[in-house]
Amino acid sequence: MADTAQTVTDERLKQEGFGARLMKRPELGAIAGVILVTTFFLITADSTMFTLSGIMNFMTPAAQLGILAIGAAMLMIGGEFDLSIGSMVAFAGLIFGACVVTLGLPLILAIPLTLAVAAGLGAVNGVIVLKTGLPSFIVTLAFLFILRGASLVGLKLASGGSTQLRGVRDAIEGDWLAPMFSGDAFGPIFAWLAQIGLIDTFKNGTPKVPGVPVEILWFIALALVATYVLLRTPQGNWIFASGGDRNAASNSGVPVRKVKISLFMVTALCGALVAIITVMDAGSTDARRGFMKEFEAIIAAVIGGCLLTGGYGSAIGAFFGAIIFGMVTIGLTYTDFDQDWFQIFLGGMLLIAVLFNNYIRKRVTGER
Amino acid sequence: MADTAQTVTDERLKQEGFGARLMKRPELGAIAGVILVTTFFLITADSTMFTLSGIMNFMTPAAQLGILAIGAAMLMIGGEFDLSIGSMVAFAGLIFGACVVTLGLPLILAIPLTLAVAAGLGAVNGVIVLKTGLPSFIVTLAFLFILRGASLVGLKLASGGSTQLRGVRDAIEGDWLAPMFSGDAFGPIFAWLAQIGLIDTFKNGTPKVPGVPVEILWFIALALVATYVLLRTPQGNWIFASGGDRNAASNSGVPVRKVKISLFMVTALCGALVAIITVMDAGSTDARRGFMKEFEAIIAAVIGGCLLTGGYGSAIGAFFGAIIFGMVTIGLTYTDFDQDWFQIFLGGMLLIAVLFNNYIRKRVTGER
Amino acid sequence: QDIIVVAHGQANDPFWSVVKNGVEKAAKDTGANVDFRSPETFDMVQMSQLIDAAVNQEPDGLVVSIPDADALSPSIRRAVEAGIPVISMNSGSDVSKDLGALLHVGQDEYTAGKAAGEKLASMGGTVGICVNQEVGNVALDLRCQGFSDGFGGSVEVIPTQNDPAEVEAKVKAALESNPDIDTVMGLGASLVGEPSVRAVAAVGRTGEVNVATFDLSASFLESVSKGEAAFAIDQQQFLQGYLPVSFLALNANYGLIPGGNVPSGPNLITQDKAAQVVELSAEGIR
Amino acid sequence: MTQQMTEDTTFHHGSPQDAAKPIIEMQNIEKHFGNIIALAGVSFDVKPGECHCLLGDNGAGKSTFIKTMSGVHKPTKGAITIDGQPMNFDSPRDAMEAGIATVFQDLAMIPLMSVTRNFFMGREPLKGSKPFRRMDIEMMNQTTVEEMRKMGINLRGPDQAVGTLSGGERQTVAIARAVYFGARVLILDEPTSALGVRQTSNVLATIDRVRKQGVGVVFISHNVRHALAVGDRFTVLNRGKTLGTAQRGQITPEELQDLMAGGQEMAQLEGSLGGTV
Amino acid sequence: MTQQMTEDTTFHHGSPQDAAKPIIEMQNIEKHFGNIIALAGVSFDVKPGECHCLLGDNGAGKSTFIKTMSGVHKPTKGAITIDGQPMNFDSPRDAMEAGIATVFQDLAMIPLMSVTRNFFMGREPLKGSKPFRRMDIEMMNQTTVEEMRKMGINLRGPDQAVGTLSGGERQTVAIARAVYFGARVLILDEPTSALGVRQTSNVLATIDRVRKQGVGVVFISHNVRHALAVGDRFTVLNRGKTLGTAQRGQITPEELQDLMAGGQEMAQLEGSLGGTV
Ligand SMILES: Nc1ncnc2c1ncn2[C@@H]1O[C@H](COP(=O)(O)OP(=O)(O)OP(=O)(O)O)[C@@H](O)[C@H]1O
Ligand SMILES: Nc1ncnc2c1ncn2[C@@H]1O[C@H](COP(=O)(O)OP(=O)(O)OP(=O)(O)O)[C@@H](O)[C@H]1O
Ligand SMILES: [Mg+2]
Ligand SMILES: [Mg+2]
Repeated sequence: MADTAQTVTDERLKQEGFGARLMKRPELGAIAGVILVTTFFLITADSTMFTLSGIMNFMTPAAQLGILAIGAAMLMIGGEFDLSIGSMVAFAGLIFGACVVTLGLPLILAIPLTLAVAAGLGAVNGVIVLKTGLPSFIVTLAFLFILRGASLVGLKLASGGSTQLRGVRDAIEGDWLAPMFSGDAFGPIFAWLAQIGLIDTFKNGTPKVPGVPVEILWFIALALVATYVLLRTPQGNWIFASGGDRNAASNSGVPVRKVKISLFMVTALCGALVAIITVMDAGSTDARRGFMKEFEAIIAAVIGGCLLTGGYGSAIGAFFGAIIFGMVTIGLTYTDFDQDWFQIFLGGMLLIAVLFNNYIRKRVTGER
Repeated sequence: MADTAQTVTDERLKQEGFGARLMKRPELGAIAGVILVTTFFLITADSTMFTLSGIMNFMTPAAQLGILAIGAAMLMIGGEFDLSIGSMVAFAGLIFGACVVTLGLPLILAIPLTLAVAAGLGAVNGVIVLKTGLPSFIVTLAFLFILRGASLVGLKLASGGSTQLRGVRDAIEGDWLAPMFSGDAFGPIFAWLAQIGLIDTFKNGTPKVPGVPVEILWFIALALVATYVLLRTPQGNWIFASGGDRNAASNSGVPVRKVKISLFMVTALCGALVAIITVMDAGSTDARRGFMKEFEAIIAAVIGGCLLTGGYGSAIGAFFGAIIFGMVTIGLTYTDFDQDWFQIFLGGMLLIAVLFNNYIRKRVTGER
Repeated sequence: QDIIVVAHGQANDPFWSVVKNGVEKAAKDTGANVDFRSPETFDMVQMSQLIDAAVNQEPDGLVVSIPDADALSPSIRRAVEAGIPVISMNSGSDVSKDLGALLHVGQDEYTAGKAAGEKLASMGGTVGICVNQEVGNVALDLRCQGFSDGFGGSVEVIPTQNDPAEVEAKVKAALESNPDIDTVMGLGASLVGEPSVRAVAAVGRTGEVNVATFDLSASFLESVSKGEAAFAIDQQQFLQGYLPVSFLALNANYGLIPGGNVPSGPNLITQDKAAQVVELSAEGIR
Repeated sequence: MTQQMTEDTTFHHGSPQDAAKPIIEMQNIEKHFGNIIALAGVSFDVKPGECHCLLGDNGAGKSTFIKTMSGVHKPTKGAITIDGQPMNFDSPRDAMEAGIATVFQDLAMIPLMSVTRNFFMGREPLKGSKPFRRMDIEMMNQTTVEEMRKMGINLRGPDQAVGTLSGGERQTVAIARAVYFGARVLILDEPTSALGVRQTSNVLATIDRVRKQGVGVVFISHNVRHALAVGDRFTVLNRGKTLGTAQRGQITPEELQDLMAGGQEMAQLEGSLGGTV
Repeated sequence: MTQQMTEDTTFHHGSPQDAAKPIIEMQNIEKHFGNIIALAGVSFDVKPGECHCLLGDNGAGKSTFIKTMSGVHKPTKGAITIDGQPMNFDSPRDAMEAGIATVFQDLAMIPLMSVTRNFFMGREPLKGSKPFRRMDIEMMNQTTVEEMRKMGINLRGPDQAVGTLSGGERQTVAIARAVYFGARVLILDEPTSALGVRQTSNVLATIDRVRKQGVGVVFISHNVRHALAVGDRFTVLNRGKTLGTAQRGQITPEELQDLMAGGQEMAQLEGSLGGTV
């Protein structure tokens, strides 16, 4: 057979630096955005923003958004949308709250039940999309309304007339599973660090940062798992393929239906996880939880480099996208700008962060 | 040259009925949805819904949404999104209000000024999208925030601290251009019809329907113009081509950039038109005008058969999509359902309408 | 009889769901057939269309809130012209009479905010923040404006979205970056009040920073009774739903109508009263 | 000259295995798209070790036909049997599991994905033990480069996106993939259309090789010379119907070309192209 | 046999117009995509009335080269001159206005649009007077059906979506379109790859016809026989560089084929395909 040595020194390739190769990965572009935003706040914001407690402070909402964003990113890579995740947060919160408060179930039952309901609803979304061939945008939009409405009706039933269901904190008091989903992790370590003076303390000696909020751990764990799945497993390959070209994937033997339905379920599960964490943290749930979160999750995924048309993106990108979004929303409060300008600022920062990310990537990869 | 008679009786074609051929058009599928929704309300709703005044009542919001939806549909066919139209309604409303109230300009100056500002902003959107190659989703999302924030800041400036600008009605009193953009058309005809008893009157003798709200006329006119442009002009062809495959279109000599920038401007102009009409009708404007309208417009366009991926759809489809959406939102108030169920109902109706539309089209065209 | 209520707040808003509960209670008590309707967001254009839709059905009575008199006046006038008895509630006390409404039940957002501001100033506050979860909603903006006028000191409005985690983070950020802040005013109890209390606790300044909020929620009231928060402003909005409907029912049956406006608030719930209100709040009555 | 072509060959035909049972048999397949009739009753079969050429004019229905064979389309009418058993493919994956590998005319590649990922799409090799089972990326990359080289393409790197490959490079990926996952039936829909001369000769040689291993090959081409070079049987479609099937040697290139043109007269080129285009 | 091919032809070559000035001249064109070097300095020109064949292995850079010629890519280095004037195309539309019509390898069609709309895309004929100027749809439909028939394809109807056409039908639309808007230079990137024998012979005849009208044709093909049938000059690319240019008659098919294979040895098919693949 015709054969020439296929070595790295193909004369048709220019040398490229390590940095250039790094920047080609979609997720690493988003890091440029993070750096830009951080620099901006380092200059303009109060210095407390980047103390340990300040970082935990903006990372908490970023993590909650990020868990949704990772789900949304995987689904987007798979070529579909789920506009119902925000409502899913409210609905799963209701289910969870009702299980814990109204039915008095222990967490070991309540959590799997909530997750199962969410996964079931995700599967319904997926099956409708795939059976009918309708765009997922419109199907999940219907579920956005339906689940939001169902949360309201259900809450009124469960709480006897109010739109808020409370008493979750009392109900889970002492449950051994609770620390997995609420509060702060590594408390003892932080207490020790405070003792030896590495962390600031309040006057009474308790550390200013009692630990790492669990959602941040979940967020990081999820980003790692999702990245592993996307890059290292056949299922990840199938997700890219299904989103890249549905027909081509199916013709090549990828079980597109199964992949997409699973993705809808995963996204719904992410919504339910956020619901469980926030309900346990807040001790209550109400009908407006998760409002507009579906859009924020998609925004974060897109900032992180996911293509809306599917087939391209990364979980790590969504991770950084969520951090950018979280930093920008919370960060302005640390600055001296007039807060009326909040939305102008949010929009401007988003635009600049993405433009910068894009500019850097083009410079580095030399795309025309 | 090889040649066989190319007549309609190609043996490779099955006969198909006139109905089947009709149903292949994207817009006519949406009519099935309209019929379904109408039937539903004929059964469940108060009979006043389908009196003349009831119809005008749900057509007014449908028309306001529809004007946006037609813009959004054309842009979607051209392969882009504009998430900033809702905010554009607020911002253009502010500009218009400030022109009329704060600066005291006559409508003949205020309206062109407002439209020019909107078109300019649309062009900015378009230029950024095309220059950077970023997805329009993220760019116009930034403008969603920026314009919304600018409306807030601007309103506070124009009104001296409040987020509401009032007094438009007094300011335009007697302007000869006002009847083009506000109130009801054909008033004398309706008064006469009421006199001879063809239209119901209130107890005091004024007709229940004083005329056709001008937005409905604008809506119909716009739908006709947009349809003509899409189906009968080269520009329409270019819009479909740009949305269908940007590279292929550009390689075939379509001026894709110009087409897309013009579309962004058209969409922004639709937003400004709605702003002018609603501000004149309401006599005031506030910072939340047009909130979420961008999504409703996209929803209406998608119900009407536009593909989110671009290259397919119709203005008439968006027309009916907006009517479905308007009918469902207003229709519920004519029924006895509890308001708590509103969203469940809205979602359910949307889903059923689109499923039905889809089912009918598949039955008729025999797609697998 | 048929009575229609058109309000600018949504059924899933904690405040308005109490109004709606009042409406429903009145419906049950009077036997009237009542519908509660509202636009999906704070949308004056859509609200005027909802009033038009209500007028078309020629009910025996119409209850409306009037956050934007300019936008809603044509529709309300049309109702009055059509001979439908109209009662305004919650907002719009200043224009109610001019538009031809029979009377107004409620309390002005601005007045309530002002009363709260004065109270917080008297508790020693000098630097405050007003946390607004829906900037641009005129009804909410007025609360902040009233608060700022009554408070006297320096007030900054912190805009947030509908997310408790975000509210908590932002309040914390504000407190950390400006240690002079000694007053937090929230525009909703469950969405802003509760996370604000948590944020104050997280920076270790419980007791030093006065947290107050509009409207009630059971958890916030518990904080008030424990002394972690200053007070909640109760408009007794249950009355804003209940009274107009009963008045209109009575009016339709017997032609009765009270002679003047009914102020339903403001009513500051402080530590001493909080404990009793908790249960009622949990049931959606206060 | 044409005689030369059918006789003077280095391939070893000659055992058309008339007796052998067909692996897959399609009977009276019809396929309608809405009001368009793409196939109006086509029968076809493939035996082990033979190369059965499917020929015909543009739009005759060749691609549509092989798509029903590989599970992409469901036939509107007609029966498919494999080893004598009636079969009903629900998806291309089903057909693959029944041993049918296909190179589609549109190649079925994902432009945004790398060559390696496209190569193994749907059939990724694993390594590692259970909870950490993952794709064996190293092996995948090596195999891809190796298989492509066998076909005569030197890849710059296995992680180049397929969308940036040249037309022929892309087609070679699709062929190499189908051959690598070697099956009982190999369907090639115009596999050489975008290939260079070197790559073409490799593909033809490959067809010959797998046929000798007992695989049944379905080969679609518009090139009479390519078809005659490797084909054992020739079925010609025209406007959705079968015009007939011929054995190798029973038909001259000119006859075949006339059949392929659907019986319609050709432009004035006969001489210049030596009888066959 | 090969002699027969180069001599025994119905086409009238012979006036290679050596003296004529080139219409378009490309000098030392380089094109890099990020770190990938697709073209490393290629020079090329087209004279009026000649058919200049661009040949070469898969991935040699042919498509990339003609894309710089038709305004799709901007060259990284190098100069383009038209009629001696330096030119800088900003978009394919510019190139079209300079009289360059191209059939791209990927055809540049919109699958969701009808055949007619694709045919006239970017150059729609108008009728009616100003405010009501509109596309002349009737004339467009007729022309499309007519031009397609000339190429040997009988359309079912001009409003069928291009996405549902067969591969060859689609390719024919692209060719018919480029020929119809007949220009000074016609670039054809593997135009016959998906075509049936009848359609192929039509396309070759068409090339001959337009050449006689003084149009310069650039013809890319992997089929040596097709190239020799219509080509006046032959330029061979290999790995982004020019291997050389030959006049018609100065080179045998075997030599040409060796050049096209990039000098690498071919698989063991020589005999069976009569020298050329
Ligand atoms: N999805 C579809 N919808 C409508 N018509 C279709 C569809 N797919 C194919 N056709 C029609 O069916 C006929 C057969 O198409 P097919 O692709 O099978 O032809 P082919 O023999 O492969 O041609 P080629 O040699 O050009 O590839 C064509 O005329 C085409 O227009
Ligand atoms: N956008 C791009 N990005 C990166 N590499 C590219 C791009 N376009 C082409 N290439 C590379 O440039 C080389 C030349 O490609 P080109 O399409 O010009 O080849 P070709 O000569 O037309 O081949 P074929 O005969 O197979 O069509 C190929 O190796 C291809 O991988
Ligand atoms: Mg085919
Ligand atoms: Mg090429």
